[in-house]
Amino acid sequence: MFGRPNLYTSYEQESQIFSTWTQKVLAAFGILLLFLLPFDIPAITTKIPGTGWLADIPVLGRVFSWSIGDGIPLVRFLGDADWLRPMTTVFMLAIAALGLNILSGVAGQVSLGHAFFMGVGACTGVFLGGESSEALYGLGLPIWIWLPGAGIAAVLIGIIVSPVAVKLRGLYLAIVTLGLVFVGIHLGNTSWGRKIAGPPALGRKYPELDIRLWKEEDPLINVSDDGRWLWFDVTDAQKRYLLYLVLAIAFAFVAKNIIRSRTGRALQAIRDRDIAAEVMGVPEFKYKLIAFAISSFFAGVAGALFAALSGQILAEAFGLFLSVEFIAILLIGGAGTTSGTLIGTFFVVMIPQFVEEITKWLDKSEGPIGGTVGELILTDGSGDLGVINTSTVTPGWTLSVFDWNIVLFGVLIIVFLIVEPLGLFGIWVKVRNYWKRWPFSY
Amino acid sequence: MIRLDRDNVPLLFLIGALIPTTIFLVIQAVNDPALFLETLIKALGLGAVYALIALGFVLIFKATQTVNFAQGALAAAGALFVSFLVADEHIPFTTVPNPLINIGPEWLGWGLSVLVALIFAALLGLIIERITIRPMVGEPLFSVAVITLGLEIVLRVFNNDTVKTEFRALEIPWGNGGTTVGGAFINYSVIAALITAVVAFVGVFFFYRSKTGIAMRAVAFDQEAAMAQGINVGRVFAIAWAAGAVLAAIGGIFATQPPVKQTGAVEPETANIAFRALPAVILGGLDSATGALLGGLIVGLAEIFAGQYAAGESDWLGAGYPVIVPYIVMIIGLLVRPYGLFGTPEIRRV
Amino acid sequence: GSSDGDDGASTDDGASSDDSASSDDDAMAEDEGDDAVAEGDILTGLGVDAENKVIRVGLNADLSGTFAALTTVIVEGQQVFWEKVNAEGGINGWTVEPVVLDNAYDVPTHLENYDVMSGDGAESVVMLTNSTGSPHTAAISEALVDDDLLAIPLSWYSGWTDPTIGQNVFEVQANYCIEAMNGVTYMSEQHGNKVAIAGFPGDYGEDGSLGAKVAAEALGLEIVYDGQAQVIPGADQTPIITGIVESGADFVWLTTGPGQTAEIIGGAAAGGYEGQWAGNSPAWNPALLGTDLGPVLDASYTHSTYTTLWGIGDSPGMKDLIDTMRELRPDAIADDVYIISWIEGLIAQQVLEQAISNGDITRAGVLAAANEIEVDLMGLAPNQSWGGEPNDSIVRGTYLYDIDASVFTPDGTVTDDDANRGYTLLEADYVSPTAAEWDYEPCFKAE
Amino acid sequence: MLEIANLEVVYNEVILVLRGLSIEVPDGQIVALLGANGAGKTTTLRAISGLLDVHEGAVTKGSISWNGEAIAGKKPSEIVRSGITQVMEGRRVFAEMTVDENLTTGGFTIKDKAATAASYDRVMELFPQLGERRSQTAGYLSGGEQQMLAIGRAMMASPKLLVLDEPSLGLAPMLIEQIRDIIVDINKSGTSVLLIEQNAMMALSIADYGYIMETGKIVMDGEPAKLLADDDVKEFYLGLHSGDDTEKKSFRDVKHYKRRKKWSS
Amino acid sequence: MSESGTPLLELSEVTLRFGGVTAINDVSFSVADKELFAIIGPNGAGKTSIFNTISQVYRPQEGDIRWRGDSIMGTRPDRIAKLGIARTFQNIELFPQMTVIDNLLTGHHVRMQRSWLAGALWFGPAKAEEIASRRKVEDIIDFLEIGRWRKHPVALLPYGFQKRVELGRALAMEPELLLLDEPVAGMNLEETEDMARFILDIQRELGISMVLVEHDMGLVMDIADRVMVLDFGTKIAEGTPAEVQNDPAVIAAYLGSEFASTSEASKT
Ligand SMILES: Nc1ncnc2c1ncn2[C@@H]1O[C@H](COP(=O)(O)OP(=O)(O)OP(=O)(O)O)[C@@H](O)[C@H]1O
Ligand SMILES: Nc1ncnc2c1ncn2[C@@H]1O[C@H](COP(=O)(O)OP(=O)(O)OP(=O)(O)O)[C@@H](O)[C@H]1O
Ligand SMILES: [Mg+2]
Ligand SMILES: [Mg+2]
Repeated sequence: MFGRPNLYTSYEQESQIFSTWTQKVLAAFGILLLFLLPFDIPAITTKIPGTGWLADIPVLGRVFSWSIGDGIPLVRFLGDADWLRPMTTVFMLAIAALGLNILSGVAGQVSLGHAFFMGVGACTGVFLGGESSEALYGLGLPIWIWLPGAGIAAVLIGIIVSPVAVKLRGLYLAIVTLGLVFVGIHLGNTSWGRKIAGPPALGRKYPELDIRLWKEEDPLINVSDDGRWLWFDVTDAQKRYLLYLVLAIAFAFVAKNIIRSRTGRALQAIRDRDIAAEVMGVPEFKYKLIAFAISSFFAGVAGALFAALSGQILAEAFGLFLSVEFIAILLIGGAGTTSGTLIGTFFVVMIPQFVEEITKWLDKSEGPIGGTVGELILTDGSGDLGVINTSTVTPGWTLSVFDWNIVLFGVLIIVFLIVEPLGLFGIWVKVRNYWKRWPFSY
Repeated sequence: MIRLDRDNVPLLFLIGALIPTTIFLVIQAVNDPALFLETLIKALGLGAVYALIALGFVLIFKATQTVNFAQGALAAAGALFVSFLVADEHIPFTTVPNPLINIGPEWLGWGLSVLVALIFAALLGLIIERITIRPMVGEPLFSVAVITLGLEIVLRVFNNDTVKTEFRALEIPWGNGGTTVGGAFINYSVIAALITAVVAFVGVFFFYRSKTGIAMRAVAFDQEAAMAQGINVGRVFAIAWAAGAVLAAIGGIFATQPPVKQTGAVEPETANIAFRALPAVILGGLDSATGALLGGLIVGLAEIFAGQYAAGESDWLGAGYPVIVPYIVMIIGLLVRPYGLFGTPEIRRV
Repeated sequence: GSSDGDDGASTDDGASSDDSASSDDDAMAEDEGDDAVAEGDILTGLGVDAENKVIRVGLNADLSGTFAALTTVIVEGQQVFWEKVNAEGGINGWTVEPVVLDNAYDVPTHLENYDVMSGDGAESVVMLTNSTGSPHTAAISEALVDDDLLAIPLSWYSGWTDPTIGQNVFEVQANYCIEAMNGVTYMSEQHGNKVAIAGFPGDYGEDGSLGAKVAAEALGLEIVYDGQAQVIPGADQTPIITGIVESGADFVWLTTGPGQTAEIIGGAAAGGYEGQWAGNSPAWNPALLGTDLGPVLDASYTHSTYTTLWGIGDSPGMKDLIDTMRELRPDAIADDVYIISWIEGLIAQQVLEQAISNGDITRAGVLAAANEIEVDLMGLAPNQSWGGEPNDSIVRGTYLYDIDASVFTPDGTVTDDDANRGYTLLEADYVSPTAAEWDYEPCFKAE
Repeated sequence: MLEIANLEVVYNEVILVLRGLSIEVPDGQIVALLGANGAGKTTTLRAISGLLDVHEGAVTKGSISWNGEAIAGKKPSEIVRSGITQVMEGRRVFAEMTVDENLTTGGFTIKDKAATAASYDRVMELFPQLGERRSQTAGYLSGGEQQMLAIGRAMMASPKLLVLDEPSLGLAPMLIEQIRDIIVDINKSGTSVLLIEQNAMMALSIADYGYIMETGKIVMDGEPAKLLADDDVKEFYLGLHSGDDTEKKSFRDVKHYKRRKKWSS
Repeated sequence: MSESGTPLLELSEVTLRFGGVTAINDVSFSVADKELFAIIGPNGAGKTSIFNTISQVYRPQEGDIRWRGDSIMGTRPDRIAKLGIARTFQNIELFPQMTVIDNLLTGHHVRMQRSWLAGALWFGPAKAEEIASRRKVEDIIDFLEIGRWRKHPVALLPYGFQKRVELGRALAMEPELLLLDEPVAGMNLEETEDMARFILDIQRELGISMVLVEHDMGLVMDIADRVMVLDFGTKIAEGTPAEVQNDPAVIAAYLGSEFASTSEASKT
């Protein structure tokens, strides 16, 4: 088959997500690693001589300082509380992003309203799962009702707006869905909205993730307290991580299946040529509706998980910035692909962490490299060359580290799109093509 | 006779909604004509500001087929330039005093300074275009739109945190003064906004009938084909962005004045004027100057009238309901016309 | 309060090794504080670098979000405070290192930062001297109790005094509700008995509006317009302005932000309203005096707040603040919010002093110490203690100022002798009868 | 005179499409460039008019010179200003604009109003069908009408060198004849023409010189007479099957196997 | 097989107007089973518009279109596809970002049953159906000799191959009637010959009826069973190729002098 390294022996094999043995092993290893990541696993007990400098490198240093110091291996770094929550956030956002990818990446219906559907999910979750009081509505139902319920409610709202949405194209749709975000936040100000989402600017406590059969006292599986699972001691944060990881894998699997099956092709066809698609037998309205519904479902569930992660729901959290973050995820990862979406989510969530780590490292390091670079770009506002201000108030024209974090997010979007409009996935394809010399020899 | 088929339902709905609204307004007008007049003028003023911002959107859209989400940040930046030149009396980003401010009577120095501020705005537009938009010639349009979202984030941080945009006065000579006509108080800045909007509209309208205007549209529809006609796509982009930034700046200046704000000063919220004006652009049609003008006025009227006459209902409407009135009007408009009132429908044909 | 002695003070199963490997570099220092260690006579734990005698305090503050303009200054002020304390030899020889993290006024980020500060890493702390924002502080309040940590919220919500969290969340100064009671009482004495109320929805806005209503009822004032929870930032304020103008109120109580204050006052003035205005502290920003509305505000606005303001009065605290700022940050703009920095710093300083003298600077120890003492705010604001009943720890006095453009020096620096952001004192530590008799209960209840 | 020497073009940094292509278009002549699908004709044209960028393509070797001046790497607008105009493959009319506006963009580089008006009249004369649809939206024209518009638009620029990429695409037989005459006409008025065509018969009937390209290279060139005499050209481009038999064969009799071309061995 | 008498497709007195333009004017014709019917006419005569009315992208103002005797007026385009009418487009309308295989599989969409929910779970019926479809599509790929492109996004394919893929996509719909809009435009003679071969094979071996719009008279006159000629939306002639070719009206309106000279081509 045209000089490709991967030879398939059957269409069945070719249709698998991980179609070769190498891919299967790598994927299994990766997933296993993700499951082990939050735990401390002592393995190497002696220090490796001559590797002290590794600890000086940001991010990596965190990893190596452990393995060098106490002989705790690489995977320990998530054991630090400050990495666990961001990784959990990655899983939660990935679910939402996968949904948006089906709507915007695959079906080409660009939506800036994803945050709104997440909000709908979060509100439904708290309505179904939360406790009621004189100022608040709540039914106190168990998680297996409120989590899917969050998705379903988002789908229903999605269906209500779809008659307008399906008619619109391109940026018109983007802006109308943007309007949904504003409308959604506004609903939190109505007398009935605040009974669900809690008062504006204060919010409301979110139901816990404990898995109960019904409303009984003792949960079937306790997720909200530290405890023991099998032979591991697991903290509540680690439990939540594992729960979110399992959900993220399940949703990724579903998303991938939709994309690679009949429905996915129909959606792509509509994205590329809508009239032609219709003439080829793909009913446009129906499939746009399906795309909207799937995307809303993912968003709704993710929204509930979002609020559960904060332990609290706040209408303002589901604003424009969140929607923009999703668009950035899709574009940075590479729209239309499941793996790109996952990578993109990781990237967007983790970038600020890395930036912070690096500035901190620069600020502290005195060494030949770190020290000089640090001196060049950091300043305490005393008028030297630096552009990153280490103090919190920013006299003059320099920005503080914290501002830089936001600026960098913006700059990253810009630079990424300029350099590689196809996103990380595009870079990956290019790299792969160099090796495969595809499709022509050069 | 109107047949009742799927396309007509929204139209009938619209007519059905308009009739009681009109009756209600007529009653109000008879009840308290001065208040009605005052509200009307205020609404027109807000509409004019929306229209100015919307025109900026349209200009950039017509050349690049993208919505410039950074328009709000550009508006705030423009207003900041004025504040620097007028209130702080020095050239932005330097300590060099602004010599123009002392020329002639106060209003002349002020006017000249504003002119310079607009030039700065144009330069900012040019720089942004050159660095971030030009490399995207020939790339997917949606990517460009998202770049402008990135720009919005960056510019906003610079506006708010570096400059510390906390109520920086623009020192407009007429302040929030005004005159009373028929019992209704009219701010001078409302009149100024209306005049400016009309002038800008006429300018843009005629520009689109010129050869360069047509070239601009050609670029928007098919960049490659436009290049093949010898149109310098880069130049067209530059013109559009410079003009768009100037319109944004003008909009930004008015956004600090009555009826939008009372303080006459830039604040972080000034940048939000663009998001408030977006429904006007969409309602009018993303690529239509006429649409921008009419869309702006319609949305402005709806927002102010709803704020004035439905104030008693704010419990179930939700506090602050005027913010979403523009979006509601927009959605109803789009139900009737998916490309806005005057937008060019995409050619869909096999 | 500080219940079961979990990871804070006790030695648990973890890597309790105090092996000689600790001679490593900086990055290694972090696992030192993993468990309680007796250093000299002092018990230490997480958040303390016993070897170098460093105590870390956390500021989980908004440095790039909605309130960054305000919070960055407060945080900077507190850093100056610690610079001064450390330069003077620290607290009994212990250096205090502030750990500053940006929450971007975002709850998830606040939680992420809290994870870091409450963890066991290089940025773990013994207490939070600043936790910006109400929903943010609410989101961590239960965890504070679990972790034996205390936090000073940058939020004056009346619910913080609640017995379930009140020993961990240290409300500083009077709350919005009490402030409004005092303000409305004062205004009614001066200007008449028809009052209009307008405010944001939520903890701040509704706390203030409800406080105003409580006072109005107690004093028998007529509420001619009720705009509780009606003001939405970013929205056109026409409905509220219309309401106020038509109400004919003698004065209006605002619980809004400066932008909306300007918007409403300006709009009402254009509509011909001629009454007086006052509002909760956050409703005001002196920069408004530089705008077109300056004259109107000068003539009609009364500013209420919880503390003395820059350069006003000659309390030892004010002298200390001004002297320190002149010495360490001579170019800084004179800003009233430095007083908040100082108050937060003074509280932490005195709490830590007490903890050290108790011989226990574990988190639980610090918390216990904090609930023992009364802090002396050196005349910057009324002194305060938290250990007892809610009713005892609530502060009931507020300060009222007249806005006076003639004393306004826009960009006066800390070295300017007459740097004043436009205030003349009307009442100091003013306690209205309503406030004095107020029995604790959150004015605005979420649940 | 346009000279292309040893041109190599790569797409996406990996796909080599032109492999050392050399072509000359002397002033005042009509040169035909023939070749199979995917041979790289359009790519050659993009290289000339500077549009490779848009397609992630780049010239990696060789030169393109126009009247002695190197034009590779110049901006498309500069190239058009220097007198080279093209009719793009696939028509590419501005669908949302009217016929008149499309023509206006064609004359964008011409400052002289009178000249523009003259060109416009000429186009209207050549394609009366366009005249009837003057203010109609171009996207709703039929395929052939759009092709006319594309040619008309290029003529508005009064170029020195006109490059046509498959102008006969989708045109009715009678119109192909017309177009052929028009090309001859344009050429007579001093414009050189580079004609890319699938309709070899039509192209060679008017060309002064012809090139045949295959997979990125010129495999044969010469006067039309020479090309027409070649067996392979006869068989593969004209459908006249071998030897003394000059009768065109019916499509119904086309064999299911194919003879190898001698140049692709 | 339709019962004798009812044609497969029948248009009667169809008229289509766009504002002032009458694109189709009172046109009637019918296509029989297994017939290769050609429509020719000058540019803008309304040929593509006829295709568009058959697939109901345009709704004609007057007249009726019947499929196996039943009117299909007002049916949605995707329903038409399901009935068994497939088509190619004048300006290639492939899904450019999808690979050749995916384009063909999308063509096969109408013949697949499984819902999106089954697809989301993948295992079981959806998977079996996917693999069965893939097999069918591979047969078409082999038939059209585009195997070496199967995994390429179609946008990168040369024009001629895109036309083939488009034909393949239409075949994947397993149609009974195939509408071909200028299938050999832009092709050189060699490729035209290939395409002619495919068309004839489709007709002979698969027994699919076809309507062909084409300006390549050599091709049309050689392979069509019957030819209809349109001018300005009006039918001006209909008959066997030989009849039409010699109709003076057709020569005047469409063929011109040149066509008569196909046989004398060598003279030029
Ligand atoms: N943007 C692109 N990226 C990658 N490959 C491309 C691109 N454009 C064209 N190609 C490839 O380059 C080769 C030459 O294409 P080109 O369009 O120049 O051929 P052509 O001779 O004009 O063919 P046709 O007669 O079909 O128009 C083809 O194999 C095509 O697949
Ligand atoms: N959607 C439309 N709106 C307006 N006019 C249209 C539309 N579609 C087609 N027309 C007009 O209808 C006429 C017939 O067009 P059609 O595309 O059917 O021609 P055609 O016979 O296919 O021509 P060609 O051989 O050039 O492709 C043309 O004059 C065209 O301008
Ligand atoms: Mg080509
Ligand atoms: Mg056609």
